[in-house]
Amino acid sequence: MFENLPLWPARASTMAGNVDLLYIFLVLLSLFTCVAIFITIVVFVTKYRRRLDGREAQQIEGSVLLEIAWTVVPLGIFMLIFAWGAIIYFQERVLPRDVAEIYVVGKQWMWKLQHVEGQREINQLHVPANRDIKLIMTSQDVIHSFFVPEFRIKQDVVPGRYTTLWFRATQPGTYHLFCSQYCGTQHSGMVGQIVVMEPAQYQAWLTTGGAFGSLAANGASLFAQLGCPTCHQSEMQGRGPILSEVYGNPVRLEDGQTVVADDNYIRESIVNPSAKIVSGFKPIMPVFQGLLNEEQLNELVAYVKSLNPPPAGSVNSPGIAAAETKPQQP
Amino acid sequence: MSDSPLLVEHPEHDNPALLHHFATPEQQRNTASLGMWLFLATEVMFFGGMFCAYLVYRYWYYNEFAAGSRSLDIWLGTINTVVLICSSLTVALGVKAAQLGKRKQLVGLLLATLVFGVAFLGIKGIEWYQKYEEHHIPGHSFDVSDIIQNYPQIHIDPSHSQIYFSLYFAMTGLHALHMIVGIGIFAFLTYYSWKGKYGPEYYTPIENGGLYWHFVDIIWIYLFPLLYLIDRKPLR
Amino acid sequence: MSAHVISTKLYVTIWIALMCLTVITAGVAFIDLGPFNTIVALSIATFKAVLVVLIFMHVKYTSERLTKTVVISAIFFLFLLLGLSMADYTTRLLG
Amino acid sequence: MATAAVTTERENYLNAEYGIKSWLLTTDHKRIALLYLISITFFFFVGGFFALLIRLELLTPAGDLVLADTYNKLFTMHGQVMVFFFLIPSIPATLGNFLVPMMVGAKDLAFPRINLLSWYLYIAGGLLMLLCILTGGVDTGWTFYTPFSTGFSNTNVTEAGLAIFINGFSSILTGLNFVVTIHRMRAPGMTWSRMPLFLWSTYATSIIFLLGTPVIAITLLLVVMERAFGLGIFDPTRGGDPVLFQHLFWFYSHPAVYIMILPAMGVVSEIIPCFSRKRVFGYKAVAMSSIAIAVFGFLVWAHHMFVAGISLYAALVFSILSYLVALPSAVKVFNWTATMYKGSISFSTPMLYALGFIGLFTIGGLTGLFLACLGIDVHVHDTYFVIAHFHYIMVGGALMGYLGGLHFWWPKITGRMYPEAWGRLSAMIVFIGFNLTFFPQFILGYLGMPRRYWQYPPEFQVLNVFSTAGASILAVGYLLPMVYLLWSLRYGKLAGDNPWGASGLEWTTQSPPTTFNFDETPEVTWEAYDYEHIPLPMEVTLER
Ligand code: HEA
Ligand code: HEA
Ligand code: HEC
Ligand code: CUA
Ligand SMILES: [Cu+2]
Repeated sequence: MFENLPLWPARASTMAGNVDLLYIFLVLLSLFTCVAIFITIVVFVTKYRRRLDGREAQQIEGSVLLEIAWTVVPLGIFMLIFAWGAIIYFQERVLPRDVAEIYVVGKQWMWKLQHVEGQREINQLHVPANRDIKLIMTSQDVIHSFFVPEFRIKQDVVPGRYTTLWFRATQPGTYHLFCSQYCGTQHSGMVGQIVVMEPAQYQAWLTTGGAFGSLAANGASLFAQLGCPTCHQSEMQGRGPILSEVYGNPVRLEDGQTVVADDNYIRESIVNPSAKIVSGFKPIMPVFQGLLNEEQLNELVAYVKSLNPPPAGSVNSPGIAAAETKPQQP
Repeated sequence: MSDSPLLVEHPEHDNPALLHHFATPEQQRNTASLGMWLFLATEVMFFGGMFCAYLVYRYWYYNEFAAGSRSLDIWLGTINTVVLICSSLTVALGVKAAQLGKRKQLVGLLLATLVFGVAFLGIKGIEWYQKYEEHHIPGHSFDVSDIIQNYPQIHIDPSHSQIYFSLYFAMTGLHALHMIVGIGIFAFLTYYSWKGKYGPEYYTPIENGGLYWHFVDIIWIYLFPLLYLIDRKPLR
Repeated sequence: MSAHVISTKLYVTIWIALMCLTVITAGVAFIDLGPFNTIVALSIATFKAVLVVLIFMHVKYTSERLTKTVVISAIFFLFLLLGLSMADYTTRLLG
Repeated sequence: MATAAVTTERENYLNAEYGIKSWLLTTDHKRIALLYLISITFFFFVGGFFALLIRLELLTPAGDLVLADTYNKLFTMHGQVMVFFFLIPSIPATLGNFLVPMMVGAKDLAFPRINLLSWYLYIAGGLLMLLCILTGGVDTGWTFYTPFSTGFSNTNVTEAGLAIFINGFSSILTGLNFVVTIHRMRAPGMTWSRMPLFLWSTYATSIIFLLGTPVIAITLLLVVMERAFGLGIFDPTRGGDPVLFQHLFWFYSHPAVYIMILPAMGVVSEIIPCFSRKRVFGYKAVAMSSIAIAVFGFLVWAHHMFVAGISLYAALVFSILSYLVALPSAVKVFNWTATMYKGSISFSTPMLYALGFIGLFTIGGLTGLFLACLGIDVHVHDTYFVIAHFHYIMVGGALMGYLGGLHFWWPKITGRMYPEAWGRLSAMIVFIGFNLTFFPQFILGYLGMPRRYWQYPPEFQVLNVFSTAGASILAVGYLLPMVYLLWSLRYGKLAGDNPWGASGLEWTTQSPPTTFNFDETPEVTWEAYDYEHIPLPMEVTLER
């Protein structure tokens, strides 16, 4: 019976081992603490059990030394736990340099996933093993949460902005995808699968999937369709800034601040252009909020990003890179 | 301050205002006053939640907040501040009159306070009505195209403007609700003062009512710059 | 702990001060001081509030340390709420 | 109820006056405590009823017992009823109301009529909550997260929000009454350093009542207004930030978890010395740690939001602060343990509950450290690991403390003893049932089972079956005291004034006490827990 009762889920990402190590440390530490306290209590209550021999309790005031000791020692241990946990959290939050991007849209009650190459999936995500994947996530309605227990990762998906998550799967296989933030009636039905494939297989899968055109290409036609080029032209003659060198670079704003144009910045510039005005321009760009659905928005963002591709050597598509990366032994 | 407030026992229970579970009028007065101060502390946190929301969105949507604050009537706002400060003075003098046992003066001052309080609400009502006419009340008919036209220099997002006005109405509304409660309390106090219930030995209700009134005044002292004065400087 | 009776003169002086400060704060708002507009407006408001608390609400004259403690803790916890919330909002763009 | 067969007894607060009016209009803190006791027990069983339905649904992986919407309402109302209408008022409003004036040596609370008003506010909020439940319920989760609660749920969110809003003012007024009473009504000689630790923890709890509750009140009011007028403050489609709601909600609701645990800690700090016949080890440290918990408790709220999209740096700050608030709890656990050293320990029912409290609270608290640890929380957030964590503290800790306290002061409250053997038996049943219910949930959580799931993958079933089995044992453990405590009202043996030989002013009065508690204001000349000088009654000596 007990072989069917594991204590932790499969370790299928580079993060899983780190988290489990800390977890096991904490379990052992807690076990030790509990046992120590419980044994002390059991010893006291049996040894000093009330007897009929009329032995009285011995009054003891307390001890400053002990108080200091059992404040400072746990404090030290706590700081160790904090630091260890913070290091892992940093690894989880700070993106590695060379990542492949996938767009995620949560809605009541399904996951919609858009690959840069154009494949779209619902409640299923195919990814290559041994490749850093970055998820750029948003929600169409309420807050959801993208949770893959086997990867030990989780991030809330918040409407109105992008949140990101990254992972590197190590083991081909099929894993749970849960929505872990309560989101209404079918919250428990908002589940899916993460299919981790060998890179070659993944390459093959990419070609079989129904091709809708790549995300950026769709974005390009949308860009034209919506009339963006009337202001954003490739030369400096439009009323809006040239978009070809925006992504990833610092942008000077009208109010003197400088921000780095990341995904959220591009998204915000389209949905709500007035939030940050580029220095030297007038706030004339129309508001596109409500006119675009999240998928279209993702396509536009992908297009704007594709205008300024990352420096040579790093590639942005899981497909290309996966074909080149040798499968590592996990 | 001695450590125990009950050190002296006063067996004689002839003071009608002294409740049975207190030993001395002194103790009873201090108890009521502490209770009032603690209540005001909870009120600070009650408004605090809104101040927190205000701070966040003012940080995010400064332009809309600035434009929104310009659209308020600074004259009415200033006059209302003046009115409230006057009412605080009459309250403070009222407490003094009660301490000294000057009944007529007390009633007069309380009445003056009531007049100021009602005046404040009246002016506030005029302001709200203006906002209603300008379609600045959040909801279906919300429309800030006039504000947008007035300030071509800054870009204004209507839905962010709506957040400003939502906070404006929520904060001034909650404040006005406190004023209404205050006016109710003061109507009571005026009636009983006129009946001669309060004097040098017993004026705790006047004192505590006064504390409440001053507190509501202080909230306004902050609401005024936060809502009206965000950005009044000449446009460039 | 008999109650302290404050002179009418002091009350009126404070009242005049509050009136002047109100006019000043409204006037200063029309002068362009850059970010100092906000700072000045809030400083004046705080100054006014302190006057009201100390004189009108008698905190200056009470022999109770407790009243002062209550006032200070209310302000302290308000700032905890504002400060720690803003700690999130002001650093979101950094990571 | 208890007024029936007591005509031959001494005059006391129960038989001083008769009739329903003498109860509903009473300003006697002891009678109000009883009013609370009855109403709170009612809400506990309502919440427990929902819990049983939740556990039954989760017996099988498929969602077969109730509909998905119904399940969502079940856990929402379970959480809201248990937290706001049972656990938060539980110890403060019953035992606190009964004991605070007696422990300080006063005739009543500082504001008796406001105390009655608190109860009416509680009832008003409670009735509104019941109305909300009976007319269809709420399905937002007890946390009311926006924008789901403001824009998407079409259940009775407004009613539930207002019910909790009203109930909040009941809490605020209770807290205010306690703080003022402790400052102003102490009997001569009752210095701060002589106060029983229960008073210290009640005082700390009241600080949170006063400074935290208003924030949840205004936040829920904003949610209600957002639903009614579309303010847009929490609505992302209009530029609002849903995460701001979470900040405001947890600013109260984290400190609120200490509202739930601090009073229980106070109860345990009374029981352990009494049944060890020793003064508390490190009185000062235990007293100060209560205050520290209350204050530090306000610094850690965003540890519920580590994956909600807050900034990395804010997460770091809130994580490290969460460890600071754990320290005073550790200090308490160690001091309670040390108190038993060289004591004279008896295993009466209250002591069993207190020992159970220490054990289960320690486990719950230690798993809190897992959650405060950023790297682990990302994985276990919103899984059954969290559910197990807080049930260990709230059910294993707070509820056990409450039951322990109820047994401990039962003779004082009613004048009669409960049947000891039954008491010990049900304490054991609760302990066993509890662990069977909630321990498997730690494993479930780490395995990745998300919370608020109506149906779940079949591999999680085995552990869920254990959990449901445990819950039924637990139900027996809670129904038993219900039965024998009621039984003891009539048939219990008469308790003396001080059946435990306990210290504290409340034990110097008669049982049940008279309306004004003390015939003349006592003068305190001894330290708290002066067990050296308190004789042990003969029966207790023999009973062990
Ligand atoms: C009474 C209620 C109560 C109490 C007292 C606590 C106490 C603590 N809680 Fe808990 N908590 C809840 C009720 C409570 N909690 C609830 C209801 C939720 C979920 C809400 C929801 O989402 O619905 C929650 C959720 C929750 C989270 C969020 C989890 C998530 O959603 O991802 C976190 C994260 O930090 C946390 C941490 C802590 C910590 C650090 C303590 C500390 O105070 C614990 C301190 C105690 C100890 C540490 C034990 C004793 C110490 C020793 C014996 C020392 C020796 C130890 C060593 C040397 C290692 N809690
Ligand atoms: C004080 C707080 C408190 C208490 C005491 C309890 C008590 C219990 N809780 Fe609760 N619980 C919460 C607070 C509490 N809970 C909160 C805040 C949540 C989160 C909600 C949310 O996600 O929004 C939660 C969620 C929660 C879940 C998770 C649901 C989900 O996420 O899907 C589960 C599942 O097992 C559970 C189980 C139990 C059980 C078995 C008990 C048992 O201890 C209960 C035992 C009591 C009884 C069994 C009563 C016995 C009574 C009878 C037998 C008579 C009944 C009949 C009539 C009324 C006529 N609780
Ligand atoms: C009416 C003219 C106009 C149209 C149409 C327009 N824009 Fe713009 N856009 C601007 C101006 C002016 C700015 C610079 C000021 C600002 O930041 O708002 C800008 C800024 C931007 C930026 C930020 C660029 C930077 O340098 O930081 C992005 C991204 C962008 N636009 C995308 C789009 C997209 C996508 C569309 C079509 C869906 C679009 N724009 C349509 C005028 C326009
Ligand atoms: Cu989506 Cu839960
Ligand atoms: Cu918490």
